[in-house]
Amino acid sequence: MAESTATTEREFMLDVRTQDMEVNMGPQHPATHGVMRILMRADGEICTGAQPHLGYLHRCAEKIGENVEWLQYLPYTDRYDYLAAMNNNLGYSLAVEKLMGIEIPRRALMIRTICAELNRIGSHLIAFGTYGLDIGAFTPFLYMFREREWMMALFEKICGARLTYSYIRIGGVFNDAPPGWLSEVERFCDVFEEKWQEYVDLLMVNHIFVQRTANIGVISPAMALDFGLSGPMVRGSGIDWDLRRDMPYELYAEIWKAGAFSIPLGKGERGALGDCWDRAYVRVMEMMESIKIVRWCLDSIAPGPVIADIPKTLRVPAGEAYVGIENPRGELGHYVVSDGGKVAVRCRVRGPSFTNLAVVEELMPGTLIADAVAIIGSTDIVVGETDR
Amino acid sequence: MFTEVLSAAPQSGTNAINDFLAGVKPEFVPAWAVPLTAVGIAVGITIALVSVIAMFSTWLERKVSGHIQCRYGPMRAGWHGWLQPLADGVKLLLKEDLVPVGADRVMYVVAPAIVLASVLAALAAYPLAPGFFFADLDLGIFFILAMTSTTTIGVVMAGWSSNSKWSLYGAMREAAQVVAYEIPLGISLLVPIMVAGSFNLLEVSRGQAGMFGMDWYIWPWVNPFMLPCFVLFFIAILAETKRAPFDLPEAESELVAGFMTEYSGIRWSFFFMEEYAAMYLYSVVGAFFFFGGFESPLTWGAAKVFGDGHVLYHCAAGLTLILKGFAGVFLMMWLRWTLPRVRIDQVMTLGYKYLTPLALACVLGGSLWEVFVAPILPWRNG
Amino acid sequence: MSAAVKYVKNVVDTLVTTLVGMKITGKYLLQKPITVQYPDERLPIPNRYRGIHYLEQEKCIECLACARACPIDCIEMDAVRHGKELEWISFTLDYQKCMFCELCVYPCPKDCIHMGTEFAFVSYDRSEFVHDLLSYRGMSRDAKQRMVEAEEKKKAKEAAKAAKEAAKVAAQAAKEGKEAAGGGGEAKA
Amino acid sequence: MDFRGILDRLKARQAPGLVGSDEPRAADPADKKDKGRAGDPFLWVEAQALPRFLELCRDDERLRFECLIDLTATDPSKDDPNLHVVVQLLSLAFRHRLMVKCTLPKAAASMPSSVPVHRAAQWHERECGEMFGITFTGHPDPRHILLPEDWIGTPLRKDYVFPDEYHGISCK
Repeated sequence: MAESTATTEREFMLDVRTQDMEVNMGPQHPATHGVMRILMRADGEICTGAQPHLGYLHRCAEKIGENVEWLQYLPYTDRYDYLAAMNNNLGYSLAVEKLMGIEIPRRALMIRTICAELNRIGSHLIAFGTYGLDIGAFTPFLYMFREREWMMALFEKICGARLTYSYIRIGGVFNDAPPGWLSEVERFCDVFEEKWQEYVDLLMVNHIFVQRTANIGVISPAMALDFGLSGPMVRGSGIDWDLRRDMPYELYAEIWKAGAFSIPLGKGERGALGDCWDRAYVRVMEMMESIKIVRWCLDSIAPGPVIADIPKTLRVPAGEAYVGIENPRGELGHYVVSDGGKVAVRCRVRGPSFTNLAVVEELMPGTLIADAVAIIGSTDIVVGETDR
Repeated sequence: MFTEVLSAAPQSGTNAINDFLAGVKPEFVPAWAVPLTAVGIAVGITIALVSVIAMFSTWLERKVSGHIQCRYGPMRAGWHGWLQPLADGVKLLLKEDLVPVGADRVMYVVAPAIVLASVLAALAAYPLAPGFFFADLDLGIFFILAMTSTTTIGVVMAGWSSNSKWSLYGAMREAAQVVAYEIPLGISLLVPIMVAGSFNLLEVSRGQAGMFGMDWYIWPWVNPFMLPCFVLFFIAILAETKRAPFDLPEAESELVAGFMTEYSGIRWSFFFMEEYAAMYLYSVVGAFFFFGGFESPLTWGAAKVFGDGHVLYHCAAGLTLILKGFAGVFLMMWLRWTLPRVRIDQVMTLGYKYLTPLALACVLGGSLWEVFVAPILPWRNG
Repeated sequence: MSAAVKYVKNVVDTLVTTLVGMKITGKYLLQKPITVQYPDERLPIPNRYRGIHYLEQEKCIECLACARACPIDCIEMDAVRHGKELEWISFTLDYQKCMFCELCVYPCPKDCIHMGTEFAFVSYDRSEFVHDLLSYRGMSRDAKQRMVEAEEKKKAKEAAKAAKEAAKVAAQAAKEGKEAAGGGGEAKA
Repeated sequence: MDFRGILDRLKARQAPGLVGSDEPRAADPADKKDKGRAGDPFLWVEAQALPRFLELCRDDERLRFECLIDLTATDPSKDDPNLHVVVQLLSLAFRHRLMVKCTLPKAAASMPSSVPVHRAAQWHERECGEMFGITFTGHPDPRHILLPEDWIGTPLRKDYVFPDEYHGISCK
């Protein structure tokens, strides 16, 4: 951290010191993306210390997991990372399936992959859109909501809900895709590619945006590993790590082998490696990669059953399993322990936002208040997940 | 402000209201009552003007932002929501008058009034038409710049008295920003002033009447330094009026709502009235010094058809100015809904390291052009 | 990069990217908006939409499968059984709790609980969010009819049975009488 | 490297506190009560030696578990006298994972903090501490994280009784 900021140009000086002021950023503040409080010490405009206070949205997800049946927990998984509910469903289902050792029909895997990737696009749209909002650009946010709206309409058609899908379930998916759905997904991909270029032109390469985010909140690779960061946070620091390729689940091994997608990395193009701009860049590029994965699935999907034969009341064999999947925000881990009964003994959720947020404490001191907002935005947290 | 108008109006002796009142004055009314009544009427008109400008601008802002963002904006009150500002105004008037605990009550209440008064005062120097103005000031542009700068005092008062840290941040940012941008704003206006040879808005406008009302100072053949000057001027007025990308004093994603975090109801709306009126006013200043002021083919045609003193000529000139003013306002809105916000240190850097030196360079170049090149250009001596 | 080049590059970059952005926003300014004026025009709601439930009461057998499947126990039902027929007392769904997960729909053996396309909930009172899904209380006319028929059938059956029994008894008695008579005869003999 | 390889390597390095391992197995047909175990294999490590164990895992050039993904605990049942602390490790260099488990008596739930080894453990330990009542000695900032500062009780233990009210707010 020290080396990297020393090389970057800081355009303000610390020659005047005043008494530090404590400012509560949150729990209701436009930049905290939900109800989170950051207790900030500030010397004028310069932040000298920050301490995140969580728990305003704590809903006891893990305790609930120990009290409801395996399948009944599914709707609760929607609710921690509510921007990527499909991925949460997928992570939980995979963990339980690992314990049960069931074979998932191929069509179900395809539909799961399509949904998870579409949801990743939706989540990154929000991440990038609200990041623009934090920086002060209002319009790109609404453009991104427009595409996300279509994505949500697609999900509404396949599962009937727009945000809390509960669609991917243990053993497969709830329903087969309705007729015409897959071709609409293809249309979505076509339109999205066009619009994506607009986001890049409008916000990503905008000089003010670059100036606001480059060289801010630099996370070095060593620091990223030390803090256990994952997802775009670690890829923004130039570490080539993606669970979809490196520890493949579902069909990703096959898709990677087919060369359908690549993994974008932060390169420090506009500033130091691992700054806010790099993280935003990784997210923007990942949307395009997700589109490629969706296209591959659309090309190779074949009719078939969409759910394995599982009993109505699940009894999961005794044992414990940890499954980490690549959520849009990083590694979403589900650690489930079963004693062979109808209810889990432990249902631990390792939320990527929770771990990613921890680094904020370290990045904030020495930045301006406006940068603090940019740093929080670049971690792309969902408070539902940090607090669970 | 009133003394200024009072002393200015009778001296110049061309105030239309004053002339009209003097013409219809009965014998028993003392002579000093005439300018005083004229001032009263002018103040009334100015307040109405500010309200109308602010109302129309809020409507325009919401429609422009809406359509830029692929949505409609207000659609319910009247045709395409044109009555929406009225509905909002009624709502704001009826809202509870809140003063936060611990706030400095007197300052808190006075601050919005000062903010609004500053722009009202500046509007006194704004001619509605070539023959209809409240005060034809020789140093009109100086008066406008001086008056609009006093907004800062109100904003700082508002931020300080609110007893909120976010408000204080907003106020401090506003103070720093306005100080930084007064300089390039003033300097960038020097080139057109040099070309026009006057500080008087009406005279500047009259100087651009040639070429069917299209002989504007912005054209590069008049002075090639005029275009960069206009760009600098435009950036500076964005910062002066706290518009994005320089909306740091209210930066909603950083400072909640900046200096007006604690304000609500009609007091809060005063800040917005000031902002929109100032936007319009600065656009008008830009129109006067770069885009011909009252002059346009429309005005030229009206002058040819009806003659130089006809009411319709004045209407055409006034309409031209209003259109130019709102074109500037529209451009500011378009920019606001396109750009992200800059950071406070970048605002300072831009102001001091980019705009001020560039403005000075433009003034140097412009004055050299005026001294050495302009005299030999045939179209500058016709 | 020397400072001067950087200075010029900053100025040029800012102006160029700003103009590119304005081109994009300007393009949308002239296009038709994509939003709809909600209460006047509405977007179509897909068939699978998970809205307020509806119940095909005729089919329901009060097996409680949906109530058991519900993660938050918001379904409650009560009915009295008259043989095969149900006399409904209540079937309530508490929409203050319901999270529209559709888990209640799948376990139903008769496929009688569904989620509809109605989504708007407005009420002045919390108690109004507890919906009763029943379209009628007690028994339907058909069920009553069936019950009466069943009763009659049962009665008829019973009567038939009783008659048969009676006949049997009579036959038995006759036989016994005969036997007794015969026996008597034998005894006599 | 697979689980066996990791285990062998750790044995060869004489990893501090390594107690044993547990791997999934099929049910034993002879024993009717045995249902087998599904899922992932894990290592048993002594709780007091966990930071040193993690340090070895991180620094060993053939393991290189640079990333502490998760640190949490499990309460197996109400009657069990022990808590299990579970750590998930990940090696980006060699693309392998490792699950490490420690037992900790409920009566004296105290163990050294892993923050000096992995700063990622900081928030996980805070959460784990408040939810299971584990004291991590040497933790730089042992405040509550998700629960309010004045919350009494350790919610994720199985014997936890939910309070009737909190600051006058009914919890029922």
